[in-house]
Amino acid sequence: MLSIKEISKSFGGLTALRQISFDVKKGDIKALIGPNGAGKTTLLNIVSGIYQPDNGEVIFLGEKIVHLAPTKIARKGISRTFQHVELFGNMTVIENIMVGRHAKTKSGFFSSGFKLPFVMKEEREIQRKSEEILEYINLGHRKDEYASNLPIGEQRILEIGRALATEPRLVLLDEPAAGLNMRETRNLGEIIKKIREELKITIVLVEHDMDLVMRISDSVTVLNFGEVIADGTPLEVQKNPEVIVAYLGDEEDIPRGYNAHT
Amino acid sequence: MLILKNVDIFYGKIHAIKRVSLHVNKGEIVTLIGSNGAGKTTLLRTISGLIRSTNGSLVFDNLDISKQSPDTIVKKGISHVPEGRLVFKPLNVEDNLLLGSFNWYSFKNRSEIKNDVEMIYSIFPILKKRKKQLAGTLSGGEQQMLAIGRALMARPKLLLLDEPSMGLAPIVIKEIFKYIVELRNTFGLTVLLIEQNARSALRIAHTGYVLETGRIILQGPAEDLLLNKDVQRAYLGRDVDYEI
Amino acid sequence: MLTVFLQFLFSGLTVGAVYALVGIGFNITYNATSIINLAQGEFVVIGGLMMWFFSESLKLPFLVSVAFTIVTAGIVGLFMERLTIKPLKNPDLLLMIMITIAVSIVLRGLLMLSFGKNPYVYPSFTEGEPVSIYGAIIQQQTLWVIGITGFCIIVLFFFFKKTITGKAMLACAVNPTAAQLVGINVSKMVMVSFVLSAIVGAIGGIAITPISLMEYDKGPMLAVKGFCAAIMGGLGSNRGAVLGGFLIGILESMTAGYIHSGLKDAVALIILLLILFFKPAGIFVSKTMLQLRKF
Amino acid sequence: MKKGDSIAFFVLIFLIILLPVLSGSTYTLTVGIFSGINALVAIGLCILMGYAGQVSLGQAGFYGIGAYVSSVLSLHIGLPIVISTIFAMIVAAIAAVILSVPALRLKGHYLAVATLGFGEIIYIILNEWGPGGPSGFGDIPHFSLLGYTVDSTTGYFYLIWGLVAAVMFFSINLIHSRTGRALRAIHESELACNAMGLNVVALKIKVFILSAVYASLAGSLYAHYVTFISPSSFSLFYSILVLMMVIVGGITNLWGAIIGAVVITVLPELLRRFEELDVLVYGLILTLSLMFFKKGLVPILIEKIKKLRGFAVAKH
Repeated sequence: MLSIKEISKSFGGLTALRQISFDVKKGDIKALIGPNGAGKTTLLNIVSGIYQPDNGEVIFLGEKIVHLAPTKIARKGISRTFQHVELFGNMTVIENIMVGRHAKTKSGFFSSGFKLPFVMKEEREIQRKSEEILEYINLGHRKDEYASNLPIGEQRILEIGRALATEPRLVLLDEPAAGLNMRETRNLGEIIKKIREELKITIVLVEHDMDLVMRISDSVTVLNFGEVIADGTPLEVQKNPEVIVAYLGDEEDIPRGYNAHT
Repeated sequence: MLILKNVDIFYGKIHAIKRVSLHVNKGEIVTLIGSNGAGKTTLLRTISGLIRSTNGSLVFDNLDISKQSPDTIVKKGISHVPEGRLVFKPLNVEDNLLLGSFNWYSFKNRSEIKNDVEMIYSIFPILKKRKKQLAGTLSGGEQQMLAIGRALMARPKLLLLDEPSMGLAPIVIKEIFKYIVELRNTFGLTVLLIEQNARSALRIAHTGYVLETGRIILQGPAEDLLLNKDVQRAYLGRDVDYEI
Repeated sequence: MLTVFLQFLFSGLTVGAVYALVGIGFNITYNATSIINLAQGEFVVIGGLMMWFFSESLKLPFLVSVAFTIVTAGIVGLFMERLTIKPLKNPDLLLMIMITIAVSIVLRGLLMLSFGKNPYVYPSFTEGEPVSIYGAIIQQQTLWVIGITGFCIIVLFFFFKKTITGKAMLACAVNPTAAQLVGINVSKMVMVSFVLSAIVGAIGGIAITPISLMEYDKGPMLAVKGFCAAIMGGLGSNRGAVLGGFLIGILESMTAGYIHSGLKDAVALIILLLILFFKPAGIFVSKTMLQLRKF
Repeated sequence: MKKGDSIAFFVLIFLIILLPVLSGSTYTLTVGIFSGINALVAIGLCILMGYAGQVSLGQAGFYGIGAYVSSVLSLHIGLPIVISTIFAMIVAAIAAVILSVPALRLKGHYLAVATLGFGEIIYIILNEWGPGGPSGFGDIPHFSLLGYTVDSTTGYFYLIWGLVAAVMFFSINLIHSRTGRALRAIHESELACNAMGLNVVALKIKVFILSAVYASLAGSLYAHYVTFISPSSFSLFYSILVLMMVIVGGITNLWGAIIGAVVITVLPELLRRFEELDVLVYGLILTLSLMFFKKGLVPILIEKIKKLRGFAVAKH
């Protein structure tokens, strides 16, 4: 479904990505992990068209997409969420989803201004569809609240809902569990799994919460200093010594600091 | 060292913090856990003077700080590492650290300040490598270290840490927690820590408080909380059962 | 040929110096608050008119008049900040800018009431023959203007780059919350920035009045030019404001001299637009820097 | 249209019909006419700034294009005024496209200065090459439509406010539509809009054109009403005045543009009695109203009404 082929990118002399290649299979949940600054978000930004790579190709459904603008890529069926939630905070929850329907609807500047009948029909359709999506992600009860007033856990889910509204084939999730507690993370994991299983949407996930990654992903790619150091099933990756050294840390959990030292 | 008694905080009409009492003893690591929106950050911001409490008393080193401005509170010895780090992005790393010493900065102190900066560099060697880089171009973990370093430059007695592990890789989280313990052990620093990562927080802490919808619902030695069934179910997740 | 060119150049440098000072004034408040203080032009007018008042009307000695004028301007800046900027908590930036416009109208009203609509002038700082370079005449006051501007630039450069207070001011605009948490009294810093920018503007006014006269409603024009200078160089960069100010001044005087005086503003504006279209953050501000700041 | 908007709309129509009947004074109607003209420009700027989040300090430029193009075409070429007005709108739209393609990449203060530069350049062009130069020109024909010439104050009042109502109708529908939602979304996060497949650039250019066309229409009406124009009416001062109208009225609500336009137009008239002090008082009123009605008059009014209603409901 998605092939990353020898992507390189540097920022002012600093190499962020070096010859990255991997594939994402249709219907998979692919996790992308690695230390902060390893280039995960940069890679997402390249796939979604925000950055242009220095070299390499991104192939989505058999088509080269690296030269396309973010808007075009979104319209081809790749939607995404952001590390720092990028909701429309001063708009209501339902309106956020409705904006997601924009690319799938048509009525223009002038027909809207004159309120032509087909505009009204389309508007009702947008409304109905958006309510459906809200119910699907269990946020129906928040419909008319301002997005910025939701707790962070629901904001993250709303952002996923907004991405779904564009009817994507592939969704990129950038650290969806950041700032969530155990319960919220569980809930998020359930929703991501549901989306994959029921809507058959492929998912690429950048995440630091290893519990989540190990529980829901089908395959994991590990980046370190802009290079792929491991690629495989969650279990394989977890045992990979290089991954442990670079990213997971040794078996030993957080030291029992206070107790250990007194 | 820090004593909160029956503190009430209103956000407009919302009663965000309800009669919260809390003790932080000298040399302790105290952690405050609870779900998002429970009021943890609000409480921390009140201690550092960014938000005013409506009722109750906040006493630090036998001194009422409830009416003090944030800059005075820093002078009294409380440093706050805010959620989201909030480093000064367009300034370089070294300037960020220097600004940390703002409350005692003067020309005649400059050699001491230089020493402190070097000390921060020795704790976080990566910052030394990046010292001329703009803070906004650092990675998340580096920004967190810079934020802690900047707070330490104020020479605090009490360090308030708001979600230091957020968005960091597992190995970096472990490192940050190790640093926190180290700071407490080598400098005798007192720490009040808010964490989403409740398990790690309770492991390094001496005392823990659980905050839900603005109220303290549980408190006690961190070890006891780790074993508490309710805490395990609500904040620690499944793994805790076989781990302990 | 050369003589005429030099003559235009010198007159461009003179006006440009004042634009540069106004531009720096903008940067000072911008760097501490992210606010664009559009009353900046009025500070220049206050400088010129108060200097006339102290030195010509009250016949005070030169240096005393300068000191009094600077103090007056500083007080105006102080009052402006304490009365209109400080009372607003969590303000919207656009609203703040509109408030500075409203304040500038108030200041103009006050200036008109106290000084009327006539232009004012007082003698140059030093008497003496104009200097001649390749036949081009430079008034001594021109040298004063350029010298004083240069001096202000150096002092401010040192202040912002080398002193902790300067850096703290910048920190206030970047992130007021974080600034408070490291122990900076943000409110005080904002106040200082307004006072400082008022003083810088007033110094420009004191210096330029013997050459170009001063009247109550010159403020908006100066503010627009100074703002353009600051934007041209990149908002927040004092080097940029200086370069932008001199560039606009020189372009104006060259256009007026060689082409047509009615077009002098147009040429400067077109250059400004071209710079913005090709380098959206101004000459001296990098794209990264622009992203790291919110405005 | 939402309920509140419908009510406000009926009140507007009602006032428009009633005002000339109640107060026949030419002076009142004249002030009313200028308020209406300013309201047209302000509505455009309000959509541009309050909804799409793009600052403009160049509206006077489009206003000037409307006035000059329409006047010159009708006076010197003899085009029917409706045609010359539409032609002026097209010229303004083209100017908006030329300016917006490079300028809309800019943000905040930088965008403000770029649009300011545009406005000033138009002003200089009018000064240098406009008929009559800085002193302007007169004898501009009155507005006429299908052989009927509008030359009475009452006629102009109805014409201009009729157009304000029409423009308002169009604009309110627009902002409550899919497009309006997209504009507000752009204001909040362009990054997210791109990821949703919104064509951000095209939307921004369109809304910029819309505001230019409104301003141009206002400019044409102004020229044909006063029949004499000079560049001084189209300087930066006017752009700032319109900005002030939008902010005072409340940038987040289109009705604020109309209220702001009326307030800012009427205020100097009321202050005439202060003679020398008028500038000072004007400045003071502006400062205080900006400080104490931060959100703008209309949003604050809405809040008050909601509170009163809540109170009434609670009593039942």
